[in-house]
Amino acid sequence: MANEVIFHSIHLPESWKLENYLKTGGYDALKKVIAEKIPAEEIIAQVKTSALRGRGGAGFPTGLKWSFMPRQFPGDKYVVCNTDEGEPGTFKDKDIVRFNPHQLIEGMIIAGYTLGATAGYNYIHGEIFECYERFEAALDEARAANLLGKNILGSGWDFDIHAHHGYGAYVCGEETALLESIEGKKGQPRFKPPFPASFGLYGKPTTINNTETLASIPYIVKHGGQKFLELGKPNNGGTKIFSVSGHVNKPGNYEIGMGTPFKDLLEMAGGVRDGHKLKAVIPGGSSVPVVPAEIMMDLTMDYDSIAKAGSMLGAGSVIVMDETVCMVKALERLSYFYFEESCGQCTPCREGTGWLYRVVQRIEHGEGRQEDLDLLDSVAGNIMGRTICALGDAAAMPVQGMLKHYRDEFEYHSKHKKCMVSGV
Amino acid sequence: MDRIKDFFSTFLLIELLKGMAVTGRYMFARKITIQFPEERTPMSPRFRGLHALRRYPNGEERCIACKLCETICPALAINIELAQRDDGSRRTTRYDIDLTKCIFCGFCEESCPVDAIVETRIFDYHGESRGDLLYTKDKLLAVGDKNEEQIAKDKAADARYR
Amino acid sequence: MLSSESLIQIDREVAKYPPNNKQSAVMSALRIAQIEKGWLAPETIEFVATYLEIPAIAAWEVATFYNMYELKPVGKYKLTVCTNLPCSLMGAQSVVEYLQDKLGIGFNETTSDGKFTLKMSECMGSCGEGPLLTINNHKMRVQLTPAKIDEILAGLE
Amino acid sequence: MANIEMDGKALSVPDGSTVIDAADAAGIYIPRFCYHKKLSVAANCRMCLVEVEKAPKLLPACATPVMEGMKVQTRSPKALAAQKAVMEFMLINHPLDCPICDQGGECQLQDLAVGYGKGGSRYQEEKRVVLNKNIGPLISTDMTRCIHCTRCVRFGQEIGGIMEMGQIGRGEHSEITPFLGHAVSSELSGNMIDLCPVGALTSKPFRYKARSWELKHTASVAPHDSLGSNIEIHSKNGTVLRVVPRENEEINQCWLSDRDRFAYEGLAAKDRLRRPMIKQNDVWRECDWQYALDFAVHALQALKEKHGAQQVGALATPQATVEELFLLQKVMRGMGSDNVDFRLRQSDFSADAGLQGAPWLGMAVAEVSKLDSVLLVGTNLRADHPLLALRLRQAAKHGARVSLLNPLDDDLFMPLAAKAIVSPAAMAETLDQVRRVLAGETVSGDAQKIAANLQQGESKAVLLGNLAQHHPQFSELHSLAQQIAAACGAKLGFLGESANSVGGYLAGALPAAGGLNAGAMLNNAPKATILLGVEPEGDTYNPAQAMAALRSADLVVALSAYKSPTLLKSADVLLPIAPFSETSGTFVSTEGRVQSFAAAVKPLGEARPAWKVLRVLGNLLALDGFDYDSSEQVRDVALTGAVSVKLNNTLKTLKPLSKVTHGALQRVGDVSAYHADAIVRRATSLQTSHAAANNARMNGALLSSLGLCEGVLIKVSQGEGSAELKAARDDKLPDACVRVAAGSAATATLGGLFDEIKVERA
Repeated sequence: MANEVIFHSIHLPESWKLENYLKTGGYDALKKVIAEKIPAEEIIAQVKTSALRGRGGAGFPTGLKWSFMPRQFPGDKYVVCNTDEGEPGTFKDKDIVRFNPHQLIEGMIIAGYTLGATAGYNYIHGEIFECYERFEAALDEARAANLLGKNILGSGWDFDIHAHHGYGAYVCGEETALLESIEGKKGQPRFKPPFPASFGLYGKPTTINNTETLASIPYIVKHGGQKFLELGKPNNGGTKIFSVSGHVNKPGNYEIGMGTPFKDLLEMAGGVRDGHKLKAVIPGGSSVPVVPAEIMMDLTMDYDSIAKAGSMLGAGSVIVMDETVCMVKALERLSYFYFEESCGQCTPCREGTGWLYRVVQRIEHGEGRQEDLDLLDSVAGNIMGRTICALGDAAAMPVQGMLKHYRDEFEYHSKHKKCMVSGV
Repeated sequence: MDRIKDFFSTFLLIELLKGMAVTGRYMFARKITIQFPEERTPMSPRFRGLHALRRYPNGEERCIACKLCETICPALAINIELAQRDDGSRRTTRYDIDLTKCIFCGFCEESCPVDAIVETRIFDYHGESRGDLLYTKDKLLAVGDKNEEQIAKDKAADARYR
Repeated sequence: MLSSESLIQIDREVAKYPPNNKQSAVMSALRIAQIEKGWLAPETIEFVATYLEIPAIAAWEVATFYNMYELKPVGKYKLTVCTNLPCSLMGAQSVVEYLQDKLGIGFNETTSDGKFTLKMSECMGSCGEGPLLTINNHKMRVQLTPAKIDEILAGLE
Repeated sequence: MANIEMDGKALSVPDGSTVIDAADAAGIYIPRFCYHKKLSVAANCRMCLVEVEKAPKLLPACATPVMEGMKVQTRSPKALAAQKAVMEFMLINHPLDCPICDQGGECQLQDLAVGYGKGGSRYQEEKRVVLNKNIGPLISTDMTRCIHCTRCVRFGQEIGGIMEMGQIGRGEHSEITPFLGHAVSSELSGNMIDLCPVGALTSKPFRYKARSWELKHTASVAPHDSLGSNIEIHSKNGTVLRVVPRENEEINQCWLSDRDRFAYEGLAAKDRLRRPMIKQNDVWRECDWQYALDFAVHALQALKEKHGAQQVGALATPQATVEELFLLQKVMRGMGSDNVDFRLRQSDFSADAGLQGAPWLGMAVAEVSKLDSVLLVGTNLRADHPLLALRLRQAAKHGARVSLLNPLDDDLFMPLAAKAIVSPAAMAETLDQVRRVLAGETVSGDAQKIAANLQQGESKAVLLGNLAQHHPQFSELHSLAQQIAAACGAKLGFLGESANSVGGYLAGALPAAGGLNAGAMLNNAPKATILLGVEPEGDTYNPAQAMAALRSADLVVALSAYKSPTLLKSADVLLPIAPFSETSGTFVSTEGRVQSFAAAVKPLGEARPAWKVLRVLGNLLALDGFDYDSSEQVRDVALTGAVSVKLNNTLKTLKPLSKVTHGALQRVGDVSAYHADAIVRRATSLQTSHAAANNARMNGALLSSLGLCEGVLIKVSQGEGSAELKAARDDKLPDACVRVAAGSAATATLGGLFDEIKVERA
């Protein structure tokens, strides 16, 4: 079942070339849609059947999101793909764009067709600029093959896709910040409502999906939603790419069915690096609470199971940590990340992330005070749920997660002015 | 009956003798009178006497012209004018306390965010004319300069209760 | 202020967006300007803003918000190492130490010959291949080891 | 209407309003910093978080629209906890330097910190320090105090029309700043001071002058343009220390132009006239009122005896109050003269006979925001009418088509549907083309487009600005505009120049029976002339001529607040009068609104309100009907009956278009905003702002044909007078035009605002 939907051609040389994509049945779904003039409602129904949920982290049902789009609204409408992957631990979209850009393009075209969009934009993380260039090249290929642009495949329908790159701002991964960024502004998230479906890019109705989500669309259209659903489990349809990083022997992306046990995923990734044992796992990218090894080993990799363990599947970014990791140090690095990446728009996040970082840093450097743990907990709690976007929550959750499971390490640091793990 | 008692007491000079006894006792007791001004009674560090304006050790005046003392003064005895000094800092150009109005409540001292205006232990100041009791900024700073050591000590002693 | 090649590139970026939305191209335009000039001086930013018909402050906001723009001169090669948690778990710290030793500079410093600048960065979205760095923002080198770093540095002239 | 429940109170609020609107209307206070009713919603301060039933998270009241059946808790434990938490975040990096902060006492952060803050801070790390920016002479910055509410940024984008401030950087390092090294240049910049909820942006002229709570507040009316902006004068110990807007939705909303806000510095100018002065044997000396008045009255009477009443005249500034203008004309008419006028910068009076009332805006100020299409003729809109420009900008934002026919093309910071930038001499011709298009003809060029725009929309207007009113063909422009307005169903309006441009007409301060108008009197002054607040070098159409005329008069009695050098040269008696801040009076705004105000402070020195001076003058001249006890009595006599019926822009007789001949180069003489009247000319901070700079601007073609380049010193001359100015390039100016702004001392020696001008290298 591995590499069924998106990475099906990853083993081929130059899988990113149009000719190679076509060889593996690429653009069949698009051709089918155009040839059979499949109505938009039908496609949305299939997507709903597939139980495809947004792969960017929030896990919102894609079919439902698509149905919000005011298709009949006159004027410009947009489809935006979010390839702004900057969450520590996440690197699946990079590989999609790198190895299978055409499937993404096909997905975006079908989305554009379904949603009545006039143009599509793919926002690509600035640091993976080579992928941006590769995606632009793929767009040129698609245009040359009349898969994109004016009068697509003789259908009389015009649709074009453009690549837009980020330039070093994590927060642009938030969908409305991403829209602001495409508009040429600072990537500061907008307050919702209004949602992008009614007021999106340039104030026009816009649907934003994650790269993996859009890249799954051709499969759904081609094979039907039911088949996709069956790759995973109910309410958690399809396969999912899990990005495994950290202390494993074979870090990388693994496309497997939803609901695969974590044990199996860890095995695929070659297990914890030799001679060490698993200490903890961050199952969904740096923004979600950490899960200790003993809990994690019993979980399956799907939205619901991880949620029950008090964490989140997020973008399926599994950061594996072995017993050498000092949780205070790990948190210090993560807190710095959020401090550095806060956009500065709203108060709790702008002021709070710096505060969290400084207190954790103080503890890590042996200057912690007794009251610091409660302070951390309280400050994190004060940020939670009070910001415009989820970055505030993302900064607070690791703190609360770490304090919940590894409070002893923090207390040890404060009390003994040294690390419990390394002893220094 | 009482009247008879009174009569005898008076007649026999008993009250007088009682009085003399008191006098006699104090004649030999330890003296508590002090020789003011050479000698002085002990004073609380919180004593609210003559005002002073203080400086920082580097000679910079403390007062930042925030006008809180002027605002709080219940007797309207303080008069401040301010301006931006050439270095951009906020300073008074005039700081007058009219001691004939002052009721020595200590609010000015209490309201001061930088411990600039203080009330010293000095209570035996005087003036030969009414105008002498209008303390200007220069005079107040001079009082502060002269008594800084004592003021600092008093402030330190009182600090933990504030 | 910018070469005609750069302006052609900027025009191409402008064409991606609907008419009257020239501002959308500001990120690309600043990138193109930075490639040509090495860094974004205030005058460069102002020029880009004027070219795109937006207020200078709007372009400056963008240039300061995204941290791959350089607002101070940097060396010929800017090496940016990701030090975020996954990369750190996978050995970024030793890579940084090796680089700092080898170049004799710390983060945000430039070698005396003006050749290298070392920067620290946040997640580059390639954690599976850490530790890693980028050269002048656009070329990524992954799975770094001391030997590989030597090779990379030797390849940069 | 939606029915909601807030803190247990049932409310019915209009659909589409937000929770914070509903709360404000119901008198429930929700704390806020970034929200401002006139700005877009940012929801970034997070102070207004409230609990809404069924919402999983707390919602910002400013950004949450009300919905039927919504239940809102603004002070539930959850909401309060959030508000307190946000306050804590707000304060951790705030310097808490309230004692030295000018905002102290009127600071939103300070006020709310009392309600929502803690006694001490849990934040023990080093606080953020942000370097201050120099953003010009009007606004002082203390950026460490900034709480990043972005009100100032949004103000620029949405109200000022140009983004001057921005938030650079991100996260904790973000700071509010204009572009590197740029000063804020908006003519409305002072409003950022009001908008700033903390002490990050404060008034520079007011810096460290006083505490807010010590100030006496007096309601008043701004005298520097015709809008009648409501202001509050803040004074202490008899000195005006600052001016702030007084909210009036129908006029200035909550805004105030920089000119109205900062001109107060001119009230305390060094050359204020404190005592009466008379000139005897060419030597000025101070004297007492009795002596000065006696001297003036005797001289006036003697000259009247000698030369007849026709040789007595009076000129007044349109900035004078209704009472003053009324009494002035009453004195004149009492003496048997009809020579009185206040339209000092007008040059073409030939339409006077056709006037049927006082020219006015033609509509309420508030209607300007709702226009669909408007043609502006001859105006430097942002400089002359900053807040009307703001209203038009709002209209344009909602789709109004704004067309412009003008000799200059300064950016109005709003989209223009059509514009014709032509030399002053060609203005009437171009306007006639518009008329002809509307009459069915076809012409080429901009006029066609302007006419097309005027044909669309419901609510339309043709507005004549100051430049049109000063124009030598004013009556033709007026006639044409009237025809255009009639042809397309638009309202005809005049953007009044000064505080009492309408009031002067109502007070009757202009010739009614063949007397001399301002143009005539400034060309050939009556033997005895009374000046009320007039500074001939800055207030007239042709300063050189005006000064010469006044110097040739036998007697000039000047009622003035200032001892200006030209008055010292031309006058014989100087009587110190009180400027608007020191007298009670009335202005009639350009929309015909009658607004009376009281004195904010006592007159300086021995200065007296001009209405009292004129009353005494009337008494001493033994004229009847000068027994007024208060300015209110004067006003009631001056403005009897409804004002609205006295306003009329329609000319009885139209003036046909004439052929004009003009010299090689024509001057475009707009009046520089910060030199418009005697008070603002003396406002020191405004004078240092860039808008006050004076140079000779022309387009590149003219510059090179004259062999000049930008920045060189050139000599511009009109008739006898000349001035040395820097040449500046402005390619938006029409050909053969040299723009030299009037009003400042540098150009006081020049002639007519739109007359021929010569340029040579100095």
